Amino acid sequence: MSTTAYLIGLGAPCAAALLGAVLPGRRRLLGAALLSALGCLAALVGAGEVLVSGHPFVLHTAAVLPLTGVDLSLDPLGALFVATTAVVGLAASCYSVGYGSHATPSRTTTAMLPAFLATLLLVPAAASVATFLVAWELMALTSLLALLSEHRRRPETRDAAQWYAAMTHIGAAAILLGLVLLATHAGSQSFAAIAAHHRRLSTPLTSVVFVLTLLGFASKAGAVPLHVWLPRAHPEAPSPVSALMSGAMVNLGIYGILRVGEDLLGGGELWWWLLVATLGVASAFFGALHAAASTDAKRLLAYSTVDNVGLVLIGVGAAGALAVGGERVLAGLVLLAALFHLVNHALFKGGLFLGAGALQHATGTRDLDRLGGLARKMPATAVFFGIGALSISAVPGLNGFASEWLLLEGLLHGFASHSAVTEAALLAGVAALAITGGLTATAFVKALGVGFLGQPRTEGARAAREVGPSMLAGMAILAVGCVVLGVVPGVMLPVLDRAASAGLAGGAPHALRPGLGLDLASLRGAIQPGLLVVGLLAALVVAWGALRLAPRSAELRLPRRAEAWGCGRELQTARMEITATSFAEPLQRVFADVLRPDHDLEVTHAAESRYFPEAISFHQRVDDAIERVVYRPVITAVAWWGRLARRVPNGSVHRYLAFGFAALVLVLVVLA
Amino acid sequence: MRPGAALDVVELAAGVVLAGAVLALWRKDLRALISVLSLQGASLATLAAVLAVHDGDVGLGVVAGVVLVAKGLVIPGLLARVVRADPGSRETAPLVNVPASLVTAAILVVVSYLVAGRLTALFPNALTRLAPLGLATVLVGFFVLVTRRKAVSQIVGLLLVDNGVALVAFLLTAGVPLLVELGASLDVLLVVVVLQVLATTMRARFGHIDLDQLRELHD
Amino acid sequence: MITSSIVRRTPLFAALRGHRVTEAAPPPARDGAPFPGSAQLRHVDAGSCNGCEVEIAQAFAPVCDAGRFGIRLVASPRHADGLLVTGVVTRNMATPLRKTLEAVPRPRVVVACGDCAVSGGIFAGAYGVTGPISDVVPVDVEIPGCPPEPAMITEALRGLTGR
Amino acid sequence: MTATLAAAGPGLWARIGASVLQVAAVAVGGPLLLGLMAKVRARTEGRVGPPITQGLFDLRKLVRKEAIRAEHTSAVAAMAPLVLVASAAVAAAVTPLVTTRPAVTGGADVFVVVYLLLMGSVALALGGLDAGTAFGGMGSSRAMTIGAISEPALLVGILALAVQAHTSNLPGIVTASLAHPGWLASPQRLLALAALVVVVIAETGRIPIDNPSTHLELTMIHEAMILEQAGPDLALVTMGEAMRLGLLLGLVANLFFPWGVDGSGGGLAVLIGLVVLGAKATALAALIALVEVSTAKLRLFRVPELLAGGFVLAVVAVTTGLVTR
Repeated sequence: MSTTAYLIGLGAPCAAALLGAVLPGRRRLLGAALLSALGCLAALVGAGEVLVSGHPFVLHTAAVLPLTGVDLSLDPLGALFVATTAVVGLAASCYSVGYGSHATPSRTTTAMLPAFLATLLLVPAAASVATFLVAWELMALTSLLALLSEHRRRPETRDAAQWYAAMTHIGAAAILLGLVLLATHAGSQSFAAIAAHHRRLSTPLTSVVFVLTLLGFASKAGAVPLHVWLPRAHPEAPSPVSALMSGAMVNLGIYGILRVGEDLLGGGELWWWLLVATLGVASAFFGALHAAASTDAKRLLAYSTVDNVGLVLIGVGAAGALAVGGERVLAGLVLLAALFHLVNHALFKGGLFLGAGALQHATGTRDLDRLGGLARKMPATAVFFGIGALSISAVPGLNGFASEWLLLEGLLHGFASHSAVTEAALLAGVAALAITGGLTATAFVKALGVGFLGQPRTEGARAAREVGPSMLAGMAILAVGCVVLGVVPGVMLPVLDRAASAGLAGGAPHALRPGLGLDLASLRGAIQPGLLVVGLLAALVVAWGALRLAPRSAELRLPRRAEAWGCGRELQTARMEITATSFAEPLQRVFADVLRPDHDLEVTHAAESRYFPEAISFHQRVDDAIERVVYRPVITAVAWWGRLARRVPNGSVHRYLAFGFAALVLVLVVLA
Repeated sequence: MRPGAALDVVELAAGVVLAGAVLALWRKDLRALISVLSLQGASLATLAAVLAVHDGDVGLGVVAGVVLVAKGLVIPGLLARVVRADPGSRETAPLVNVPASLVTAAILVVVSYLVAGRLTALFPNALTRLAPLGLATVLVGFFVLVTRRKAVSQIVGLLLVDNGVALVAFLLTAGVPLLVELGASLDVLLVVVVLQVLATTMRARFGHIDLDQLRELHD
Repeated sequence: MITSSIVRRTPLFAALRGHRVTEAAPPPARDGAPFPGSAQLRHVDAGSCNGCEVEIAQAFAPVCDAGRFGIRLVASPRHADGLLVTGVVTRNMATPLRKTLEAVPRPRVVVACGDCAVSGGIFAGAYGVTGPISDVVPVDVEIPGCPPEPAMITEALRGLTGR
Repeated sequence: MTATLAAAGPGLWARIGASVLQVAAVAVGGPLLLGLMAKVRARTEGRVGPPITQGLFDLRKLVRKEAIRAEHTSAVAAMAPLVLVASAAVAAAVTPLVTTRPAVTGGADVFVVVYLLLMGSVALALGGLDAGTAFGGMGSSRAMTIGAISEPALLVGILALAVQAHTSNLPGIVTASLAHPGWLASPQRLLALAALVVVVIAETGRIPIDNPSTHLELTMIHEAMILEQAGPDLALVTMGEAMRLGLLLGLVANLFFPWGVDGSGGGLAVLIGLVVLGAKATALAALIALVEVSTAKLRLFRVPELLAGGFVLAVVAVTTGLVTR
């Protein structure tokens, strides 16, 4: 049953891609969206059954792929990722109907979204090295085409595509190398066989394999310092695609780390996981900081994806380290928390990207400095975006808080493990969690407050209209998910428990007591978000009622609408409002050492006296410091090598032959 | 005296020494730095005294007295005179800004926990496991020594290092040989005296103490 | 070191000594206070010579300590129960004065402080002058004097809180 | 520590009663503490100062005035003050202030309290941005910046205690530290206390971080955010701020000086707990007020140094805890 459902889930999006490519005009949009939504539902059913029953399914067919054939298998770990992707994909497909409708979309646009979706659903089910690599490459290719599909002529988009292609292919090469190395030494390319025989492999080999694959998976997940493609690609992609990228594709990086590190290599060494945790700490801090500093709505969201991936990596690293140290209960708890946060992140970040797309759709810009006052123009979008923003800021009663609490609890109880290095890593993790908490709240207060509240800053914002029902439906699906998982997080526990113990080598015992809330049975610690919400609502009603009952004379009952207090100024315009840039300024000043903002200030003086400036222009941009410090030199060096190489072959046949001969000799020497 | 209580006091004293080092990094006012020093001296003396009472070791008691006089009163007093001589003196511009150096201090503390944890694992007992606090004090002291411009605050860094060393010594060997501790305190005393002479002459010449200006003089 | 640094913090010792420079005040007039117990005022300088400002500052200084009667100057008219206006209303300040009063939530009062505010004083009919406060906004309390003494200001404001 | 309502000890209604009592205590005590701090300040300046009950007088007057909303505001402006008060109330209900047996054991968690406080700050900041004025936005920006640096210090500082007690459950921490009096003098406790005092000063916007009685918009942090609130809205905001102050002071008092907190849930014990809590909070408030009088406000961009110091003290506290374990 689950097998057929999952296969339908794979097939429908492929069919949708075909339809999207062939059907004429508007109809291709609707057809593709409907089919891929159907596919997502089917995939959800299939994965859900695996998660609930806990029985994986295995499938082999020699037909599709020559030489090796295709091996598919879905265990609870993979199923969790398939289910998450399916939910985000469902929302994105609904949304794409309205999103594409402003102009008849190109065939690539409508074809690439379902194709990308199909590959995303395929990767977690790949059960052999060959299948995995093929699926991975397909995902890279379709995502690249989907990224380019909307406006491929904009220089930013092309630039982003180049960065993305470069990073993703370096990563894929590393993964290829690592997995092939693993398969050759393990003597089989099926994951099951490798997992069974990993003990026979020598530690240096497994370490090399892990580091190589980690390089690839971390770059896909967007972990610092391999994140540079992410803040370029996510903003430039069409919003449904960026929702899928942030909500589903980066997760697969995490999936790969778990699959290889825990499942195939059986836990491995302590330092592997400390490395992962370190990547996580760096990503969390750097991402949150840049999210707080950036003023482009989608760039902000992209950096906050780096931040949240960092939090998940902290959890994964801590879980791996604790597992190596033999703390199975704690390891299971922390991994469960990390997976929970990953699911939550998919929900709210997907929703936020769809919301940002709605902003762009309605106002024609993503620049927060040019928005404002949209809460009254597009109330529904504002509500859905607000739910996402509050969830990601970990406001109690929404899902972000539930998973961050669980993560904090796991790290806290991890301090009982008497390994100094692990404890230091845990401390770093908690510190990173704490710092990013405040920074994320700042970033999303900025996004929500500057984007949706106050007065509209430009004509575009003033002319904004609410988006169509299909787009709202797409956002609503994810927003509802945020609220439900926030109020009764307990419903996810059994599912997450299975996924976590499948993701941890040797499984993990149950750490939480089943129920609607979260209750660490033996570890003393529990919350009941549902009751908190009830309490909050009760307090709200009481406070409101108390004010209504206050003795006030009749004409003062209703609140009066008055001009905003501007110190009695004669006229005040939206130009006097605070902008996103100036909102972020204090934080930017505090963390100037990390952010390295560059300003330039030009003052042209009046002709009469240079004490009276005629015009003052101030520009400020916050570039990615890592990109500037790490990548620019590399790129220039590569370019230099390129020039050098161009000078070497001057067309003489002998020289080419000489090169070939030298290469041959080299190969022989190596083989000998 | 209940051993548990003695241990509590020792832990507290060690913690205060480390906290003093962090405070020294936090505050820019030189007077504050000096009061931190005397606080550290006092708590070191207390620690030594408690150990002396606990083991009934007279020599250690003497050391406690010496520490109290040297580190708690004399050295801070001399430094205070140097500072009082040029009023309003603050560490205006450390080479690393305060938040950054504070974060560095946090990292140093964790690092010393990792390193010293390995060392003390060799012969673990109630006192040796506190050694990381002393090591952290030494590291933070070095950091102060490296990143501060004013001669006085560099001396403060030196004294922080010295206090940290003394703390480690007390904890590991439960009472350093009397002479060693005396020697340490005395040479620091010597340094301070020399500094004061230097400072007074420099003030006579150039009015203020800033090593960067000295470098300019040099070339 | 530590002791000296403590000794340097004189206010703390003042607190311990509990010395007080505030003078005793006459009993309050309890009847008909518009804001019993608590009145916040937003100060508006409509064109004053700053004489009144000095006296108002004195009224809240230790000797008179108008604060002890539940009176406070606040930063925003939204937080205020009324305006404390000083000086004659100059032409440029007429609109801001009206806007500021509009920004005050009802019920609200206007206190005109000083001769200029009450009657225009020596600036009456001068160039660029609109007139006394009462020409622009309705005045409820008037404090005569050029400048009024802190004690008079305090007494007038006590009328608002009835303390 | 089960998360169910019907747990061991006193019955459900007794627990709910205790929680309501705590909320009431914070709601009345907060304004009184503010009044006390104003009084201490006045006396140190040689003034008589307003009566300690001044805050309550102000509230009574404010609820009777008309509410004014700026023309561009959305529903957020109306909701923000309510959310602020509600979050503070729930936090007060779950924190072991008077009794260690609040209504919902499952909610009595340090991280819950921290994030409830964050929720209040977020609501207030959004409210400040809703009017679309220059100063409101500036205040929100500054408040969020300072919160972004003080929240980590709070979290890690409390973590130092949680690691010591092996739980993040607040009643668990309080009862554990009652059981081990030796902890109260332990170095990590003192370091964490120092860190948390810095945080309390920051979160409640007192000198040297923010000057609650400034009239100059450019120097404002918290005050600038609420320049638009009038009448009932302002009453709610003032109430919420006072409750946060009372909550934080009570929390710090009970975490570091846990004596007198009722553990049984009996009527008399609860009353004793109430009295003791009042005494402890009063002492802390007076201390903060004295510090406030004797220091000058920091430049806005020196504030991060102070808070970073608090954060580092917290980290050092955790490490020291691991060392002395």
